[in-house]
Amino acid sequence: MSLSILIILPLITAIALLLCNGLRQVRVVALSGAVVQLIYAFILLVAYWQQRAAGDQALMLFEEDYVWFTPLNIHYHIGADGISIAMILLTAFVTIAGILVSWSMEKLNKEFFFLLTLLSMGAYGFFISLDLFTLFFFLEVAVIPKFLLIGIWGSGRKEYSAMKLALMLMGGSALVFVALAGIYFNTQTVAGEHTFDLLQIAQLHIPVEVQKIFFPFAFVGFGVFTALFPFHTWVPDGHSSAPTAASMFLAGISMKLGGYGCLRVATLLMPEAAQAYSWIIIMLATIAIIYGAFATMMQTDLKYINAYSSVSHCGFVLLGIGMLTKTAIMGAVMQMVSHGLMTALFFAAIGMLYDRTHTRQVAQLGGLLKVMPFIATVFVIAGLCSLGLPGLSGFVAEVTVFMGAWQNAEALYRIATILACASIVVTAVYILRAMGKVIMGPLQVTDSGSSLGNTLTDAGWNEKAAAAILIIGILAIGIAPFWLTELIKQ
Amino acid sequence: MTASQIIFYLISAFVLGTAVLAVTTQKIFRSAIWLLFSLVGVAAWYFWMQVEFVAAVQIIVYVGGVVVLIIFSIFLTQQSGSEMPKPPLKRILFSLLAVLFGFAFSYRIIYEYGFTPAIPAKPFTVPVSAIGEQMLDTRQYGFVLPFEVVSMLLLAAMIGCIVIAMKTVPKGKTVQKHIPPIGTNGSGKLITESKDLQVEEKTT
Amino acid sequence: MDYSTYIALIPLLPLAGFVILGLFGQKHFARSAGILGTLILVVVTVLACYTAYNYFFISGKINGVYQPVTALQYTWLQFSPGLSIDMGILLDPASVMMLVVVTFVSLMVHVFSLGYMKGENRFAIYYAFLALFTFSMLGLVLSTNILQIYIFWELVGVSSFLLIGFYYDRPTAVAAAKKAFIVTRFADLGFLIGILILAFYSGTLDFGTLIQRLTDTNSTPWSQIAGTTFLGFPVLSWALTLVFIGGAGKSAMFPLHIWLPDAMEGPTPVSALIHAATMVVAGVYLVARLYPVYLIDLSVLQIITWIGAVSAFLAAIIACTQTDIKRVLAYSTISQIGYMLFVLGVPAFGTATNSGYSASLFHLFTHAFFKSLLFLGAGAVIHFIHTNEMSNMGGVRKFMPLTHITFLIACMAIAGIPPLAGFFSKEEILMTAWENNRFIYYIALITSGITAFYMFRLYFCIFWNKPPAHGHSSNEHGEGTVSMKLPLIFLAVAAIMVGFIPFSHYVSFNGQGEEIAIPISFSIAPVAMAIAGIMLAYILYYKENQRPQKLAAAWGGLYRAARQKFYFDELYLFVTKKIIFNGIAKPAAWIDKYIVDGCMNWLGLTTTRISEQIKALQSGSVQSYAIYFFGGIVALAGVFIYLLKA
Amino acid sequence: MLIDFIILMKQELIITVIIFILLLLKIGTDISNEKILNLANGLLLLNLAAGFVGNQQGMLFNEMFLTNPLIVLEKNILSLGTLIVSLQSADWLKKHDHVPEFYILLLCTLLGMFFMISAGNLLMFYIGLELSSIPLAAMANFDLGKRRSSEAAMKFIMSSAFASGLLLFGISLVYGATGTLTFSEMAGHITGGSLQVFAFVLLLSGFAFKISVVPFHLWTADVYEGAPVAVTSWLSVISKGSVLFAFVSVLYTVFKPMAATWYNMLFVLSVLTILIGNLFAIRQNNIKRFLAFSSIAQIGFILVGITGSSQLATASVVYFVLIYVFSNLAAFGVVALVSAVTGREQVSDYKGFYKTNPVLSWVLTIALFSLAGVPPTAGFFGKFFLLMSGAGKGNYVLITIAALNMIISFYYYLRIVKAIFMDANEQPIERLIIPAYAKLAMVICIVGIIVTGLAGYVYDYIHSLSFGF
Amino acid sequence: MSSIPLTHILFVSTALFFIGMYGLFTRRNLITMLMSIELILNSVNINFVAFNKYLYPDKLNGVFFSLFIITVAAAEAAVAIAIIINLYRNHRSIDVEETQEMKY
Repeated sequence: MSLSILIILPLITAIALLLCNGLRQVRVVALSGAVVQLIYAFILLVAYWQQRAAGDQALMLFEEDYVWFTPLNIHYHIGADGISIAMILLTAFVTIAGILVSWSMEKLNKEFFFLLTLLSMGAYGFFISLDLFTLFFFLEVAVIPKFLLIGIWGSGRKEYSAMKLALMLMGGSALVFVALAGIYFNTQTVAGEHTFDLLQIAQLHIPVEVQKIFFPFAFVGFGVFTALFPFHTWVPDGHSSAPTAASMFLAGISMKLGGYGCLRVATLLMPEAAQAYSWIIIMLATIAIIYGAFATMMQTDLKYINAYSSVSHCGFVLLGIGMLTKTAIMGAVMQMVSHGLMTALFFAAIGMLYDRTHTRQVAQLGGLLKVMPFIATVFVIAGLCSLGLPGLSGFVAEVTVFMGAWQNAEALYRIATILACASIVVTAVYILRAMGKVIMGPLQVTDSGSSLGNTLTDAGWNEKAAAAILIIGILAIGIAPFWLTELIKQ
Repeated sequence: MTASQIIFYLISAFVLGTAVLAVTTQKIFRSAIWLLFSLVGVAAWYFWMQVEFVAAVQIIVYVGGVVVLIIFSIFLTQQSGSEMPKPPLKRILFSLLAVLFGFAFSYRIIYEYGFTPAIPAKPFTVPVSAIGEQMLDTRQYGFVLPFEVVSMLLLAAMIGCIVIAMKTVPKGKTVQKHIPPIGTNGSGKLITESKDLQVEEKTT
Repeated sequence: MDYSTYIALIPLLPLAGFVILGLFGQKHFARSAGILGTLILVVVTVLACYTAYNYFFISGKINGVYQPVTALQYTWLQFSPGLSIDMGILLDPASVMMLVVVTFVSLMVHVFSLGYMKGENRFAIYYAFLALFTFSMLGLVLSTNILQIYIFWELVGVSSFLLIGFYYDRPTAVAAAKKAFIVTRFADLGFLIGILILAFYSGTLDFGTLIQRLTDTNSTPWSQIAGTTFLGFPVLSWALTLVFIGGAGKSAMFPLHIWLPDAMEGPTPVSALIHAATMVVAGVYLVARLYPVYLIDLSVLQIITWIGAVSAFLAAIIACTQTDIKRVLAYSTISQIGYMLFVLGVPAFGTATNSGYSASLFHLFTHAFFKSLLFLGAGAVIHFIHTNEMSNMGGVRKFMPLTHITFLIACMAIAGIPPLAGFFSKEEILMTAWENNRFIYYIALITSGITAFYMFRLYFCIFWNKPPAHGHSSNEHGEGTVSMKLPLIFLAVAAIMVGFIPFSHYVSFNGQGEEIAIPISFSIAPVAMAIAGIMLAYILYYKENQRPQKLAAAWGGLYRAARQKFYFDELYLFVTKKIIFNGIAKPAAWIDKYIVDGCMNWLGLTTTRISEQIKALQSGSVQSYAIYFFGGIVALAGVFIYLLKA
Repeated sequence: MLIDFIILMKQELIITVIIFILLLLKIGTDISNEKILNLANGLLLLNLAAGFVGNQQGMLFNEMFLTNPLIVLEKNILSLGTLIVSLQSADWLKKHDHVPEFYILLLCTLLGMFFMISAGNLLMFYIGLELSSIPLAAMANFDLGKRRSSEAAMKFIMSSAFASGLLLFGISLVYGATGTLTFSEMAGHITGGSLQVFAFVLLLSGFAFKISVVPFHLWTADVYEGAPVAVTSWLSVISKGSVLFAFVSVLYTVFKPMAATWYNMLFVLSVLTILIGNLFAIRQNNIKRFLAFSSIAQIGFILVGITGSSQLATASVVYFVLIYVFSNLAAFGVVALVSAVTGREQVSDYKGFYKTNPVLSWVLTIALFSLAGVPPTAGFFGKFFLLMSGAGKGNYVLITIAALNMIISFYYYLRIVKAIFMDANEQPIERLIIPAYAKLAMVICIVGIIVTGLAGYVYDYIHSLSFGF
Repeated sequence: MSSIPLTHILFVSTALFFIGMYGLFTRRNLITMLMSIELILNSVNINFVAFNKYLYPDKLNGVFFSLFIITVAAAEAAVAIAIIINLYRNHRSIDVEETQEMKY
C-alpha cells in the first residue's frame, strides 16, 4: 500500500484534465479520477483494518520516508493512522460529490475541475503528512485553488470573499509557520539534529516554556482554518460566495484541515501547553458554538445559514480538542468527518436549489417539496443531520464530544459543555425555520410570489448520485458509528 | 606655525570656500568655475601632500576633462548667465540642518577615533615609476586587474554615452523597420545605420 | 425463554417498512403502501403479543419477580471502557406492556388510516413515516441504555415533526411541527445534560448498571454523587430534575405543554397514535424506567407531583373552553398524563409505598386505548364533516351510529365510569394520592369531575346539540370504510375490557406484583364527581341553548384566560421573539457583522489607508530621495553607535 | 599561472570575449538585429554552459579575485538570468536601433557583477560595483525618446552616484581604520568601534542602495517604472542578486566580528523593508512599479534570511535568488511581452487577461504565486528556508512580523491574479502571439519555478557549497 | 608638515563631503547636482590619500584607490551628462523639480 498514490492520483487527474478537450472529456476524466480516488481510499481502509487485525501496533501504518531537504532535515514522510484514514475517506467522498454536483459550470469547465482536483490533492497530502514541512506545504497548496474557485466561479461579492478567505487563511498559515519554526528549533533528536518529524517530536519533549510560546501560534493558526472565534469571518463570506462544489470543499474539507492541524500539531505535540491554555480554547470554542448558532438565526441567505452553522459546528471540533479527554478528542474527529459530509450535503442541496431558482433568499423560496421532492428531501436530511438527529452522523459526533467534555469536572468546562449542549436547541430553531420556509409551506419561488413551479425540475442523475454518496456516508456513521470509533480510537 | 602649515590652511580655506560658492551661487556658469577652482585647490593639496602623480591626474582628468565636459553640457542645455531658480527656503533650511548635523555627527566620530599615525612615521614617497609598475603588475601589490576592469568600465561608459547622447533620426522611421511592405522600408534603415556608424567613428 | 431469535424483528420490521416505503413507496407502492405497512404491523403486533405472552406466562416469575431480560445487546458507540451506547432490547414488565400498547395502537392507526388517508397525495410517505414512528417508539420502550432511549426519543420527536407537518403546504401545520420539535428539543436539552451527569457519576449508561450503582448506598458512585452539590442542591437532584424536564417536554407537561394542542394540525390518526397513546407518555415511561433512582431523591418526585397535578388541573380547565375538538382531546391528554405523572411522584409525600408506579402505568395502559379511540372517533367525524370546529357539528349520531357508540364508550372510560377501563386505573391513582397527600387527591378528584364535564361537552356537542341536518345529508358517506370502523370496534372493546386486567399483578415497580385493594366506598366520590360532570354537560350541551354563553360570561376573566390557554403561547412568543430573537440573536449577528468582521475589514482598510498616507515618502524628487538616504544612514549609525551599543 | 588564470576566470574571460565580438560586429559589419540576437543568445548559452565546466577554488592577483564553487554557482545563476533576460527582450530589441550596444552594456554590467562577487578586495569590489551600475544607467535610458526612460536614468545615475559617494566615504574610513583593502586582512582589524560602525553603515548603505533596502530604496520604483522592461527585469533580478551575493560574503567574512551589531541593523532594516515595500505595493497601478515594490518586500525577506548568518542562511539566500530569477523573470517576461506589443503596463489593463491569453495568464499567475510564496511553486520553498534560517537565531519576533507581512504581500499578488481571472474588461489585451525566444524563456522559468522547489537536490547542492558561521 | 594633525585634514575632507551633499540636496539644476557629486568624490579622494600618507605609508593602496576613483568618477560624469542631455532633449529642461513624472 502506498500512500503516495493518494497524491499522485489527483495529480495525474489534474494533468490529464489539462490535456482534455471539451466538456465531455473533462467530465469523464474528472469523475473517473474521483472514483478511482474513492476506490483507493476504500482499499486503504481495508488494508488498514487488515494490518491492524494482523496485530500491527505501529502508531502509523503505510509509512514512507524519504529525505527531501537534507540541510533542514526535511523529509517526505507520510503515513496514516485511523484518523488520517477517516479524513481521507471524507475527502474522497466530498470530492466525488463535488465533481458530480458541478457537472455543468457556466464557464471554464476544465479549469474548474482542475482546481477542484488540485484541492483534493492538497487535502490528501495534508492528512497523510507526518512531517511538519510536508504538512505545511499541503496546507498552503490548498489555499490558492480556493481563492480562484471562489473568485472566478463564485457569486455575489465573490472577489471580496475570495480575497478575505485567502488572506485570512494565509494569516493562519503564517502563524502556523512561526509555530513550526519554533517547534523545529526547539527539538533535538538523538543525532543532534532539529527535526520536523511529527512522530519524533512527539517523543522528544519540547520544553514547557517553549510550548507555551508556540502553542498559541499553532492553535490560532490552524484555528483560523477551522473558524476559531473571532477568526471565523471568512467562513460566511467565503462559503456563500463560492460555487457549490467549492463550498462543499471549503466547509467539508478545508475547515477540517484546521481541526486536524489543531489536533495533530498543536495539541499532540505540545500537550502541556494545551493543558495550560485549554480554558481559553474552551471559551473560544463555546463562544463560537453559541454565538455562531445565534448569528445563524438572523441570516436570510441559505448559504449564510449553513456557513454560520459551520462556525457553530466547527466549534464542537475545537471544544472536543480543547477538552483534552480521549473521548472528547475522538468526538472532535468524528465531528470533523460528520460535519464534512453533512455540510457538503447541505451545500449541495442549496446549490441545486440555487441552480434552479436563482435565489438563495429564504424569504423568496417556499414549499419546494412539491416541485422538487428529491432535493427537498436531501435538504431535510442535511438539516436534520445538522441539528443532531440520531441515526445521522451529527448526533454521534456531538454526543461523543459531550460525553468527553463532561469528563472534565471543572466548573468552566461544565458550563462550556452545557452551553454547547444548549446550542443544539438553537440549531434546531434555525434549521427548522429555514426548512419550514423553503421546503414546506405554500409553493413560492420569487418574492413576487409568481410561481415558477412548472419550470422547475428535480435533481438530475448526477446530483442524485452526489447526494446519495454523501447521504450514504452520513448514514454509515449515523447508524453504525462503531466502525468509525474503532478506526480513530488510537 | 610653519609655512607648510600656513599653506595647508590656506589651501583648505580656498578649497572649502570655492566649494561653498560652487554649490550656492545662482549662476550656473559661475558655479562651474568655482568648482574648477575647488578642484584645482584639491590638486594643490595633493601637491602639498607630495603625491604629485595624483595631483597631475586630478588636474588632467577633472580640470581638463570633467569640468570641461560640464561646461560643454551647460552650453548645450542652458542659456548661460541666466539665474538658476532658487530652491525653496524650506529645502535649504532642511538641507542645511541635515548637512550640519551630519557633519557634526561624522566628524565627531572621526575625531573621537583620532587616527593616530604609526609612531615611527615612515617617509612617504610616491615615485611615478612605482605607480606605473604597480599599476601593471600582476604580483603582490599589483593593480593590473582593476586597471583592466576599469578599462572595461570606460568602454562601457563610452558606448553608453554614445548611444544616449547621440542624436537619432526621428523615431518614426526606425520603428518601421520591422514592417517591411509599406513606405520607406529598407532605405530608412540604411540611413540610420550609416549615420550611427559615422558618428561613432568620430567619437572613437 | 430465548427471545433473541425473533425479538429484533419487532423494531426492525417497521424500520424496513420505512426504508422500503420511503425509498420506493411513491413510485412503486403508491396504492399498496397502506396494505404493506399494515401487514408489517400485523406481524409486529403478533410478535409483540407473543413476546408478552412468553414473558408473563411462559417465563413467568423467577424467584417471585418478573426478571428483566436483556434480549439483545450490541455495543453501538464506545466512548471509553465501560461507557458506551449499547443498542439492545430490554424486556421487563413495563417495556413488554408498552410493546403491546404501541404495536396494538399503531396497528389500529395503520388500519384506520387505510380509509382515512385514502387518496392522499403522499400516501406511501405517510405510511413510511408511520413505520418510522413505530420503529422509533419500539426502540424507545425497549431501550437498555439511557442514551439509546435518548436516541429513539429524538427519533420519535422527528417522526412526530414529520407527521405533524405532513400537510406541509399548510403554514399552520408547518408552524405546529416546528413548535413541537423545538419545544421538545429544548426539553431534551435537560434530558441530555441529566444523562451526562448520571453517566459521569455512575460511569455507565446501561439502565440496569446505572440503577444498581446509584441505588447502592455503599458504592463509590453513590458516595460521589451524594457528596456533590451544585448551587446548593445535590447533583443527583439536578440530574433527575433535568431528566424529568426531558420527560415533561415530551409528555407536554406544564409549562412545556404548548406544543401538543398545536400538534393537532397533523392527520388525526397520527394524533391518535403519537399525541395520545404512545409518544406523549414517553415522559411517564422515562420516569418509570428510572423510578428506583427517583425514589432516592424524594424532592424531585415532589416536583414531579406538583407539575403533574398542576398540568392535570390546568389542562382540564382549558379543555372546557376549547372549541376545536382535537384540541379538547389534546388538553385532555395533557390532563391525563398529568395524572400519570403525579401519581408517580406522590408517594414521596407519604409513606412511600410503591403503588404509584403500578397505578401510573395502568393508567397509561388504559388511557392509550380509550384516548386513541377518542381520537380515531374524532377523526372519523372530521373525515365526515371536514372541520374540527365544534360549533359546526351536532347531531352527527344519525350518520355515524358506530362512531357514536364507540365515542360514548371512550368518553365514559375517560370519565371514570365503572366498569370501563378508565375507572379502574383512575381509582388506583386516586387511592394512591389519598394515601399520600390529600391535597393532591382533592385536585385529582376535582379534575376528574372536570374531565367528565368536558368530555361529555365534546360528546354532546358532536353527536347531539344541534339538529342533524345542516348540509351533511350525504348519507352514503357515513362512517367511511370498513378499515375505519374496525379499529373503532377493537379499541372500544379494549376500552371496556382492559380495566379488568389485574395490571398491578403483572406490572409493578419491583417485578413482584402487588395487590392494590380499593374499597368500594372509596369509589363513591370519584364516580359521583364524574356523574356530576356529565350531568352538567348534559344540561349545558344536550340541546342547543344559550346557557353556555351565559355561563362563560359569568365566569368572565377565567373563561377568557382559559380560552386563551392562560396566555402561555403569548408568554413563549415574548420570550422567543423579544428576548432570544431580538435580544440575543440579532445582537449576535450584528456584532459579527460589524464588530468581529468589522475588525478584520478595518485591518485591511487601515493597511490601505496607511499605504495611502505614506505615499508622500516616494515624492518623485531625487533630492528628497537623497535626503532620506542620508537620514537613514545617520539614524542607523546614531542608533547603533549611541543607543544600542553591541 | 596562465592556466589558473584561464580556468579560474573563465566566466569573466568569456564575457569579455563576447563583448569584443559584439563590438567588432557593431563596428565592422552591417548585420541585422535578428542575427545579432541569435548570435548573442547563442553566446550567452555557451557562457552558461561553460560555467558548469571545471569548478575550482582559488585566488588570483593577490586576492583581488577569489573564486570557489559557490561563487561559480552564483555566477552561473546570473548567467542564466542574463540568458533569460536576453531571450525575453528579443522582441523589444528587434525594433531597437542599438542592439549590439545593449548587449555590450548588459554584458559589461554582468562582468562588473562577476568581479564584484569574486572581489577579495574593496577596490575590486568598488570597481565591480561601478561597472555593474554605470552602464545600467545608460541602459535605463535605452528607450531614448521616452520621457520616463530618461527620467528613470537620471534618477538612477544621480542616486547611484550619491550612493557610491557615501560608499566610498565608508570605504575610506574602513581603510583609515584598518589600513588594508583586502578582505582577508581586514577581518582581523574589525572591532566594532563607533567609527567602524559608522563606516559599516556607510558601506551597508551602498549595498542597501543596490538591493533597495528601505530607506535606501526610493529610486527603485521610479527607475523600474521608467526603464525599458528588459532593463527593469535585469535591475530587479540580476543586479540585485549579484549585490546580494557580494553582500552575504562581505558580511559573513569581513564583518563577522561585528555580527551582533549588524544583526540588529538587519533586523530593523528587514522589518522596515518588508513593511514599506508591502505598503507601497498595495497601491500601485503600474505593473512594473508594482513589481518594484514587491521586489523591495522580497528583499526584506532575504534580509531576514541573511540575519541567520549560518550555512543555512547563505544557502537559502543563494537558493532564493535562483528562485527569484525564475519567478520574477517569468513575471517580467509576460509584462515585457505585453508592454512590447501593446504598450500597456497598468494593472487594470490586465483585467480579463485570461480570456484572451490563457497561457500567458497562467505563466504570470504561477510567477506571482512563486513570488508570493505559495506552494508548490519554488517561491514557497525559498521563503520557507529564508525564514527558517532567520528563525535559527531564535528571534521569533522578526519571524512573526515577516510571516504576518506575507499576508499583505499575498494580498497584492492576488490583486493581479484577480484582475487576470476575475475582473471583467471591455477592452482586454488582445490575443498575443508569443515569439519563440520569449516562449523559450517562459518555459525555462516555469520549469525552474516548479522543479527548483520540489527537487530537494538543488537546495542540498547549494547548501553543500555554502558557508556560514 | 607632519605637524598638521590628520584630524585637520579629515575635517576639511569631511567638510567638503558635506558641502557637496548640501549642493546635491539643494541644487535644482541637474548639472550643478552632478558638480556637487564631484565634490563628494573629491573629498573621498583626499581621505584616501591622507590615510595612505599618514597612517599606512608603506603601501600605496590609498593612492591607487583614489586614482581609480578619479577614473570611475570621470566615467560616471560622462554617462550622467549624456543622460542629462538626453533628458534635456525629452523634457526641454534639466530642472530636477520638473522631472517628477513618476512618483508615489
